[in-house]
Parts: sequence; C-alpha cells; structure tokens
Amino acid sequence: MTDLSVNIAGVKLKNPIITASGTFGNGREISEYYDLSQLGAVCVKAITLKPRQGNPPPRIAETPSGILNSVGLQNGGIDYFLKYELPNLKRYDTKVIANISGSTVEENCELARRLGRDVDLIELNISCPNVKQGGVSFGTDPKIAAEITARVKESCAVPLIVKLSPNVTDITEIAKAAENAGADALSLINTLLGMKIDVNTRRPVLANNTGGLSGPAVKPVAVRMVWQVFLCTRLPIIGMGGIMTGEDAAEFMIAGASAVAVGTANLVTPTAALNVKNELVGYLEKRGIKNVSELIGSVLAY
Amino acid sequence: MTDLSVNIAGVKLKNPIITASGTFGNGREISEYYDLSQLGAVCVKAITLKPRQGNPPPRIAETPSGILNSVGLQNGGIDYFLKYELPNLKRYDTKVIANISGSTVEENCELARRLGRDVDLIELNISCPNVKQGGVSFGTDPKIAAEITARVKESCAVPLIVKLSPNVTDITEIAKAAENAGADALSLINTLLGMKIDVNTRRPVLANNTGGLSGPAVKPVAVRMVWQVFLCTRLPIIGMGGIMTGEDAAEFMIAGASAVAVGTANLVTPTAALNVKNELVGYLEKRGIKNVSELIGSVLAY
Amino acid sequence: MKKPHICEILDKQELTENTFDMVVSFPQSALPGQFIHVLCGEGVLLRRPMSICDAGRGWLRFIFDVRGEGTKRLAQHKIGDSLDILGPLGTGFNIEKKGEDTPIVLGGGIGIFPLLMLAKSLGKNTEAILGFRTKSLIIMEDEFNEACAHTHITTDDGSYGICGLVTDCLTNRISKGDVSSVYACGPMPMMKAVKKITEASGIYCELSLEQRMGCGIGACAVCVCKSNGEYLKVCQNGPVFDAREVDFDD
Amino acid sequence: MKKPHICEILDKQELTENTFDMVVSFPQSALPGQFIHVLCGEGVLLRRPMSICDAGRGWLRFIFDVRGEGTKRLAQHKIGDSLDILGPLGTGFNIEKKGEDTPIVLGGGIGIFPLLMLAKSLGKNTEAILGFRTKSLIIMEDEFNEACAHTHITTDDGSYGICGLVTDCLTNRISKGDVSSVYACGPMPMMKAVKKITEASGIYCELSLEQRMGCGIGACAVCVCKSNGEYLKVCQNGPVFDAREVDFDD
Ligand SMILES: Cc1cc2nc3c(=O)[nH]c(=O)nc-3n(C[C@H](O)[C@H](O)[C@H](O)COP(=O)(O)OP(=O)(O)OC[C@H]3O[C@@H](n4cnc5c(N)ncnc54)[C@H](O)[C@@H]3O)c2cc1C
Ligand SMILES: Cc1cc2nc3c(=O)[nH]c(=O)nc-3n(C[C@H](O)[C@H](O)[C@H](O)COP(=O)(O)OP(=O)(O)OC[C@H]3O[C@@H](n4cnc5c(N)ncnc54)[C@H](O)[C@@H]3O)c2cc1C
Ligand SMILES: Cc1cc2nc3c(=O)[nH]c(=O)nc-3n(C[C@H](O)[C@H](O)[C@H](O)COP(=O)(O)O)c2cc1C
Ligand SMILES: Cc1cc2nc3c(=O)[nH]c(=O)nc-3n(C[C@H](O)[C@H](O)[C@H](O)COP(=O)(O)O)c2cc1C
Ligand code: FES
Ligand code: FES
Repeated sequence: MTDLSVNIAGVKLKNPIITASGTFGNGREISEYYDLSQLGAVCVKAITLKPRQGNPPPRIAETPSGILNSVGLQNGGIDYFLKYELPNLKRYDTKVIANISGSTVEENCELARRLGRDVDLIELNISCPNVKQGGVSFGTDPKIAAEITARVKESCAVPLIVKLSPNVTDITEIAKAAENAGADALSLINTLLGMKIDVNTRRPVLANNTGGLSGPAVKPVAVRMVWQVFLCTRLPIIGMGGIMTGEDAAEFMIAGASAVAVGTANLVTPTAALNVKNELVGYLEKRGIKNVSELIGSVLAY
Repeated sequence: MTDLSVNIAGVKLKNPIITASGTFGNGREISEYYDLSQLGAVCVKAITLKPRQGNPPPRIAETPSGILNSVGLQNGGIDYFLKYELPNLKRYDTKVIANISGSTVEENCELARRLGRDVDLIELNISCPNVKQGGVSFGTDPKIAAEITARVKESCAVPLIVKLSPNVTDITEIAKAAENAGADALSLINTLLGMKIDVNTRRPVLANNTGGLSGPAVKPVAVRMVWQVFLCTRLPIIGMGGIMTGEDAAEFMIAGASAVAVGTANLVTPTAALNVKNELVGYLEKRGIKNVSELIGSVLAY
Repeated sequence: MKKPHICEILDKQELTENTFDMVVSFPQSALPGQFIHVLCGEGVLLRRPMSICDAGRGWLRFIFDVRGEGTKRLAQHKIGDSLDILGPLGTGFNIEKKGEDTPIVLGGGIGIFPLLMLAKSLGKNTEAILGFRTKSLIIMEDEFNEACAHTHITTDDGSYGICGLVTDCLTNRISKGDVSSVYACGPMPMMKAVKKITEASGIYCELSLEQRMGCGIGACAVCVCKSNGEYLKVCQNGPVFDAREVDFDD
Repeated sequence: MKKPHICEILDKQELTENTFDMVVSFPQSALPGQFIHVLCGEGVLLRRPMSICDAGRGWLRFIFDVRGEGTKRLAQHKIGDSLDILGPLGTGFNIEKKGEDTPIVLGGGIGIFPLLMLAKSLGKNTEAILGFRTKSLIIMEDEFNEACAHTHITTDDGSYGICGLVTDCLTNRISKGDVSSVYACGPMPMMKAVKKITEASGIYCELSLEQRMGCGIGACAVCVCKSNGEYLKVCQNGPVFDAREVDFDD
C-alpha cells in the first residue's frame, strides 16, 4: 500500500489533496458527490467577521484554459460559519482549514482568535485580488506581509498558513518575510489579476472590471513559484494553480509542494478533487513509489 | 474604406498589426508566406552587440493554451543585423522596429547609437526573463527602469518604445517611471516567468529550468495591464500577449492599445499576423467602424 | 451519491441556422425549470447551463442557440457521441401555485426552451405567449399548441402572429381576466417588465433567471442575482424565483 | 508564396497499439528527410513535427507514435477529416553523397519512419538496419525488404532477428566491407554512437536530429542543436546534418 500521508506544520493529512478556498463553498454541495473523508483536508470559503455580499455579477468569465472570477469574498461571516458550517464539516474524517480574509490586521486577528482550536489550520488570505480593502494589498509588500503574519500568528492557536499572491515581482521576498514573521506553512498561488472585454459591447465581462485568473492557464506560473519558494524557505508548501489531474498534482509536489489544492477543477466537475487523488495514487503505483512524500521537491533541475 | 492607420509616437503605421520580437526572426522565413508590406510594422528578434548563443535546448514547452520559451536572445549581433538583415527588411513597405536587449545600460546605449536612423523605432527590452544579466532585472524596479530609459533615450535618434515585463507587482509604477524618463511609447507584455516539469523524468522540460510564458493563456493578464497602463500614462501602447485573432486584437485596442503585436501565433501559423489583420478589418467592417483608432481605449468600464 | 452522467446523444436536429435540439439518454427524472450543466468538449473549460426542455423515462431534451465558443463546440457533437452532463440541477417552477384559472407561460428567445415541459405539467388550460424576432426564427409552435389551450406568438417585426412584445401581449391577456399565474423566462428587460405587470395586477409570477455560472451546484458563488437585497445563487436558490423576491434595480 | 495546406486524410491504419500510419492528400512534392508540421486539433496549440515517410504525386504518408497530448489528439482524426499541415520543411538527406558501394539506412524506434522514402531514393543496393524493442512492435519490415537489398532487424530482447542494438549490427556490417555511407535517425544515444562508429571507419554519415519545435520554419530559434560549437536550427539547417558537424557533448 502506498503511504499517502503528508505533514503540514505538524498536522498530518491522510493524503496531500485539499480543496482550494472559494471553489468548494463549505462542502455541503460537493459532499453530495463523494465522501469528504477521502480528502486530506478541506479548505473552506473565505471567512470575514461580518457577512459579506461580494461583488455584483457577472462574476465569472472563461478565458483560454482559465477562468476569471470576481466573487469578492461573499460569505455568511464567522458566526454563521462556526454555528452552521463547521459542525457539518466536523462530521467528516478530514482536516479543516479555515481561510480568513479580514479587511484589516485586527479583523484577521479577531477571526483567528474566534476560530481558536476549532479548526485544524488557519489560512491567512493576503492575496485576494477582488476586494478594495485588505486582500492582495497585504500580500504584495514584504514588510506588510511580515507584519500581518506576525500579528495574526499571535492570535492563532493552530498552525498558520499564509496564502501568497502571484501578483508580485519577487515571490521569494514575500515568502521569506512570512517565514521570518512566524508562518508555519505557505500556500500558493492565489489568482493572477486579469481582465476580459466583450468586443461586441466593449464592456468588461466582469462587472468588477477585473478578476482573478485561475485554472490550467496559470499552472506554469504556479509551478515556477512553488519551486522558487521551495528553494528559499524551509516551510511546507501547499501548491495550487490549475491542478486538474493526478499528474498535475505530482508536478507541484515534485516542484516542492508538500500538499496540493484543487480549485477551478471543482467548478468543472464536483468530483475533481477526488479524481485527482485517485489519479495521483495511480501515478505512484505505476512507478512503484511507496511514499508520496518522496515526490516533494524531487525535481532534477538543470 | 476603413482607415486602419495608427500613430505610434509620430510614426504612422498603415495598420496596427506588428510582429512581436523573437517570434518572427528577421522576417526572412515568414516573408515566404506573405508580403510583409501588408503589416503595420515588423519588430525583429532581440539584438545584442556581440552575437549571442542563447540557452541550451530544449527551449520550448507547450502548456495549457500557452508556451514556455527559453531562447535567451540568440542572435547574430548588431553588425550582422545592420549588414544582412536590415537591408532585406528595407525592401518592404513597412516600418521596422529594432528590439535591443543589451546586458548593460551602456550596451543598450551603444546599440541605439549604432542603429541611428536606420530603423523607424527602437524597442528597449527590459523584460526578458531568460537571461542572467540585464533583461527583466531592468524592468522590475521603477528606478532602474527610469534610469535605463533616460540613458538610452539620449542615444536614440528615433522614438523609443520601452517593453515592459508583466512579472511585477504594479505595472503602472514601471510604466509611469518609463514615461517620466522620456519613453515615447510602451509595449507590453513580455512573457511571464513559468516552469514545467516532466512527471516521468522529474526534469524541467526546459534545459534552462524556467522560461517565459506566452500565448492565449496570458491574454487576460495582458489585457488587464494594457488597461491599467492606458489609465495612468499618456503614451501610445503596443499591446500583446496571446493575440490569435482579429477579435483579440480588437480587445487589446479597446483596452487601450494603439497597436498590437502578434507573437506566439506566428509559431503556430506563419501567416498569423496577416490573418489577424484581415480579421480585424472584418470586425471593423461588420460594425461599420470607419477608423480603427476609434477602438483605442474605448472600453466601457463599470 | 450524485455524479456527472455520461449521456449518449440520441437525436440532434438543427431547428434554425443557429439553434440545435438535442435528446440525450439520461438516467434521472427532472422537474420543469431545472437545468443541466454540460461539458461542451475539448478547449472549453467550464460547463454551460442548459434548461431542460422536456424529459421522460431515460431521456432528456434541451435546445440551444450557438452564442460563443462553448455552444459552438457543443453543436459539433453528433448523434451517438457522448456528453458529460451534470444534473438535473436547481430549483424549478412551483407548479403547485398555478391557481385555478389560466396559468400563462411566457418566453422570449432562448427563454422559451424551459417552458414546454412546464406547460405540459401545468395542464391543458395553460396558455403560452412566445416571442420571436421574426417569422423564420419561430420554433416549437406545434408543440406548444399541443400542450396549451392557446399559444400566442409575437414577432418583433410583425412577420407572423402579433406584432410587438410578449409583455404587451401579456398585459392584453391579463386584462381579459382569469389569468391565475405567470411563469416567465427571457432576457432581463423582459423579466423586469413581467414582474411589474404581474405585481400591478396581483398575479402570482415566477421568473427563471440567467447568470453566468461556474460550478452550477452552489459551491462557488459566482452566479448570483439580487433577491431582497441579498445575493442568492441562481444555480441553487433558482434559476426559478418568485418574482416578488427578485430585485432588478442595480 | 508558401502556405499551410488543408489536407484530407485518405487513409489511416493502426500499425501497433500506439502507432498510426496516415496518408493525406498533399499538393507539393517532398524530399527524403524533410518533415511536415501538423496542427493536431482543438486544445493543442503548437504544431507537431512528423517525418515524411513516403510521398508521391498528390499524397504524403507519415507514421507516428502516440506520446503526449498532441499525438493523442492527432490520432483521433478519422479518414475524411482535414489536417492543417505546413511543409515540406527542412533540409533532407543528401542522396548525392551515397557513394558507389552500399548505403545503409539505420533507425531505431520512431527513427525508422523517415528512412523508407530515403531507401527508395538511394536505390536497390541499399541495406536497412532497423531496431525495435520487441517482436510485437516490428512494423514496415516488408516495405523495407522491398526497397532494400537486405533488411537487418534487431530487437532489444532478441524476440526476433538479431538480439541487441542497431549500432552493434552497424559495426558488424561495416566490418564486412563495402559500406559507403550511413543515414541514421533515432534517439540521441544511438546517434552519438553512430557518429563515433562512422567517424572511426571514415564513412560518410548523415544524422536526422530531433528537437522540440515551435514554428518549424526557422523563425523562432527554439529548435537548436549544437554544430561546430554553434546553435543551428534543426527545422531549417536540418533536421538532417552531416554527422561530422554535430556536437554531442553538452
Ligand atoms: C439556468 C440557465 C439555463 C439556460 N438555458 C439555456 C437553454 O436552454 N438554451 C440556450 O441556448 N441557452 C441557455 N442558457 C444560456 C447558455 O448557458 C449560454 O448561452 C451559454 O452558456 C453561452 O456559452 P458560449 O460559450 O457559447 O458563449 P460565451 O462565449 O460564454 O458567451 C457568448 C455570449 O453569450 C451570452 N451568455 C453567456 N453566458 C450566458 C448566460 N449564462 N446566460 C445568458 N447569456 C449568456 C453573453 O451575451 C455572451 O456574450 C441558459 C443559461 C442559464 C444560466
Ligand atoms: C523533425 C522531427 C521529425 C519527427 N518525426 C516523427 C515521426 O515521423 N513520427 C513520430 O512518431 N514522431 C516524430 N517526431 C517526434 C514527434 O514530433 C513528437 O513525438 C511529438 O511532437 C510529441 O508530441 P506530443 O504532444 O504527443 O507529446 P508531448 O506531450 O509534447 O511530449 C511527450 C513526450 O514526447 C517526447 N517528445 C516531445 N517532443 C519531441 C520531439 N520534438 N522530439 C522527440 N521527442 C519528443 C518527449 O519525451 C515528451 O516527454 C519528430 C520530431 C522531429 C523534431
Ligand atoms: C471562484 C473562486 C473563488 C475563490 N475564492 C477564494 C477565497 O475566498 N479565498 C482564497 O484564498 N482564494 C480564493 N480563490 C483562489 C483559489 O483558492 C486558488 O488559490 C486559485 O483559484 C488557484 O487555484 P486553481 O487554479 O486550482 O483554481 C478563489 C478561486 C476561484 C476560482
Ligand atoms: C519564442 C519567443 C521568443 C521571444 N523573444 C523575444 C525577444 O527576443 N525580445 C523580446 O522583447 N520579446 C521576446 N519574446 C516575447 C514576445 O515578443 C511577446 O512579448 C510575448 O511572447 C507575448 O506575446 P504572445 O503571447 O503573442 O507571444 C519572445 C517570445 C517567444 C514566444
Ligand atoms: S455556479 Fe457555482 S454557485 Fe452557482
Ligand atoms: S522551430 Fe522555430 S526555428 Fe526551428
């Protein structure tokens, strides 16, 4: 039997497959398609203190091998999450990662405190390109990234993952800043800022004008960043960006990820994360790899 | 008759279609497929002072709706260009843009001086991700970008286009820096840094490990950046990144580009730039648009 | 557990130059107003939502206009090919609310497709009001005639039936009395007008809305419409909404 | 002016589980060792280079192994479908150099495909050395038998013909005398060995190289190989090179 377990900052996942925040809601719908206990972890929709409406629709556009979204963190707020969503997720034998997306440092600290030990890991989203306050502005300057990481870390009772933005000149600077400020793990990438214009109406397809690009189109950028970050920090990495197949998952792990998240693929097929897991097992078995963690960072770079 | 002409920094192009540097060589091969006089301008392969070998192969990989390349500026040097390539291009009734990619500020100044008035426009490439010296390192810091722009501008007898890198946190900063330093036009985007790993061999597919991502996959990022730059500078913009069709060209112009360059598409079909031009004419005629420049920056943003 | 279905295309007709009628094998039963979410083929990433036009034991029918890449690719499929289909999805029409008098199904353009199965379920006293741009685009007239007590056809250019908008036809019909409920699907301006007309006359009304979708199952929150000041998911809370609950003004 | 050709697939055979033989309509004549550059279909961006296996008036034949996405997509095409093909491209074999004695064509794996047309052009005294992994993968034996004076088949596992490498077979054959020239195509290690063997015995040798390609016509400079210390373009300066001019050591 192949050993699929991996370790993220002391939390053992039974396998390296996670759902990417915002593409899986809080699991209710996707749980009608497979048993969530088959995943290593689930990462829920961004949580804010107050319920958040998000941006006006249309919020999605298809681009070549990718999608743009401008949801803007619509969610029911932390109270709703703790009362209705978390208990439902706890029924599954999988780890729960809470993605927090406060507009201010203080809001993120408060969110981390409120979550306490009720979740297994907290993912601090300093990379949402679709909101005016907070979001990506926290994630593009190493000093600000370090400060928010340090502050939120103090309020965290569980390991803290910092989710990085690809919209930066040098991802390694931000990664190192987060590491030095106390992050326990890093996840990357969030979406690249993009735009699509309807040439008939001359209007942006998204009512927010711009949106976040995800899906296979961004995979080469994501793999490159995972590799760069792997080389410059010692933190475990959750890799994501365009993972559609087991081989894609393997590619991220070979580049340096300890676990991977499946995002856009969930929008295409509800069983996507499970399919990726099964295909990854197939990939390992075919090659006689006994332990998935052998893949991590095993790239034979020139 | 539709008026297709556009103006880039005082140079009138008969139509807005240009070939993107590095995807068209010096035009010899593609000229066997159509008369280059049908293009608004041709932009040649990067020129350096000395002949340059480029990076070891493999230098190309296909990714979802995109390609990675790591050519690394292979070219015969300025002497070869002036003696053999430029005279050949001058036979066509089209404007010639020389893409200069020196490793140092001084080398770029020297290149601009040597080119003198023999070309119509000079494009300063401060955005090549595939070389160790110069290249993208000039294009990711506004101060350095301003300095190199100012210095090269002094050596330029013709209008200077500065070619921007998308691998930056804030494209508008670099664009404004180049504008203030005297650039006459901006072109964007060059390629995004990416990586692909062969999951069978665990080796990067490119011998250079990483390469530049181009093609339809990057179009949403490119359109977004053209729009951002259009909003913050007054310079004419040459837009590029994934243009495969006339509608793609229109999308870039609506976002703010005064002209567009066709790159990766030339690798797919030698007649690509001509096809894009013909389709753009079709797009305009269908809508009764008499003057292509009506498109420029006409996006109806929300 | 639910799962995507691999469905065989049993029949395919080209109704007009741009409109295709497909029947696929389908293992589940569906309700009027529900939709399916279809993988269109290589080169198209997201599924495309299509209203269920009719369904029976083991089969399902949908009709679509070719608009962009997705529907173009979908139209390339031939009889015997397979399609990966998710569904039935969403909350359909509430046919319990039809009332005792005449229920009206009202549609314009691609909005008429979900109405056939609905009309059949509402019963023989149903009337249909269907709007087309011009005579050559009229489809499904016979089928609606069969299912309904009366089918009113409007064309924008008067080339067939009543010249004008479906909404004018609706106002007219309501003024004649005994309309108990209205079920509408079509472009936003039409829906807005229908809400106004039915509200003014106090008639129960349901609207089937469209929004660009991602997952189609309620997981990604991209497909929202405003309802009582809040963003609800069209794919899950809808696509059919009680007209009173839909906010049009923003 | 040159242009991409829209070619009809006239014939398609599955030679082994993974190898397809295609004949397409083709308006231009081609030389042995040249290649075509094929658009593989929706979802695959770049063309894929394929050696011309044989050609005649109005038709062209190529054979390919399914490796990845591109060739997988290509293999889905049926007889009667169209393919967008650029070519013939590149510089082929120099058959003037064949000498008076026995020319040898030598190939391993997909490297045997360009050799058939070459063998036909070189004349009846040509001998072929073809390497396969195992007996079940042997293809085109009859055709080479027809074109050549003798066809030596090697298999890695000895399940057919000579057990061992094509290069051992070549050394053997050369030692028997009267070999005037060698034309080889196959994986890099094989090519390297062939260069060494022919250089040692002073026999004229040409190698058909492979490199990942972009444009296929010499415009993008991605497809280089090292020749006398310089990077030359495989698609334009090659794919066939004089073995003496190919540098293998880096
Ligand atoms: C619940 C639901 C049911 C639907 N039922 C049907 C049906 O039965 N038959 C049918 O032909 N169409 C139906 N549609 C619309 C259909 O889904 C779109 O036309 C299709 O997704 C367009 O895809 P495309 O790739 O061809 O076009 P794209 O390239 O995505 O877009 C082309 C143009 O189509 C329009 N469009 C795109 N998406 C939508 C959308 N979701 N709603 C409305 N317009 C859109 C836009 O104007 C766009 O500019 C339905 C939509 C929804 C949400
Ligand atoms: C001049 C030339 C002539 C060729 N002639 C033939 C032929 O007649 N028949 C045939 O089957 N193949 C031929 N090839 C190789 C063929 O082009 C590749 O197998 C094909 O491009 C792979 O595409 P893919 O998308 O299926 O695989 P990819 O997904 O691109 O790659 C899958 C694997 O195939 C291998 N590969 C990819 N590209 C090449 C390449 N250019 N050369 C060698 N290996 C490669 C790599 O190992 C890679 O991991 C030729 C290549 C060249 C350069
Ligand atoms: C519809 C949608 C909503 C998203 N919402 C969030 C979010 O709330 N918080 C977050 O950190 N990332 C969010 N993301 C980003 C994803 O978690 C992921 O980082 C990104 O999409 C790249 O992975 P992918 O290409 O597999 O989708 C969202 C992505 C999509 C497509
Ligand atoms: C093979 C290849 C070589 C390139 N070489 C250069 C170059 O020498 N100089 C340069 O400024 N840009 C170079 N580029 C970048 C293109 O000019 C263009 O900016 C980029 O590819 C985006 O456009 P596209 O998506 O249409 O290809 C190269 C791109 C490719 C694909
Ligand atoms: S489409 Fe995903 S929630 Fe409706
Ligand atoms: S493939 Fe473009 S130069 Fe050879």
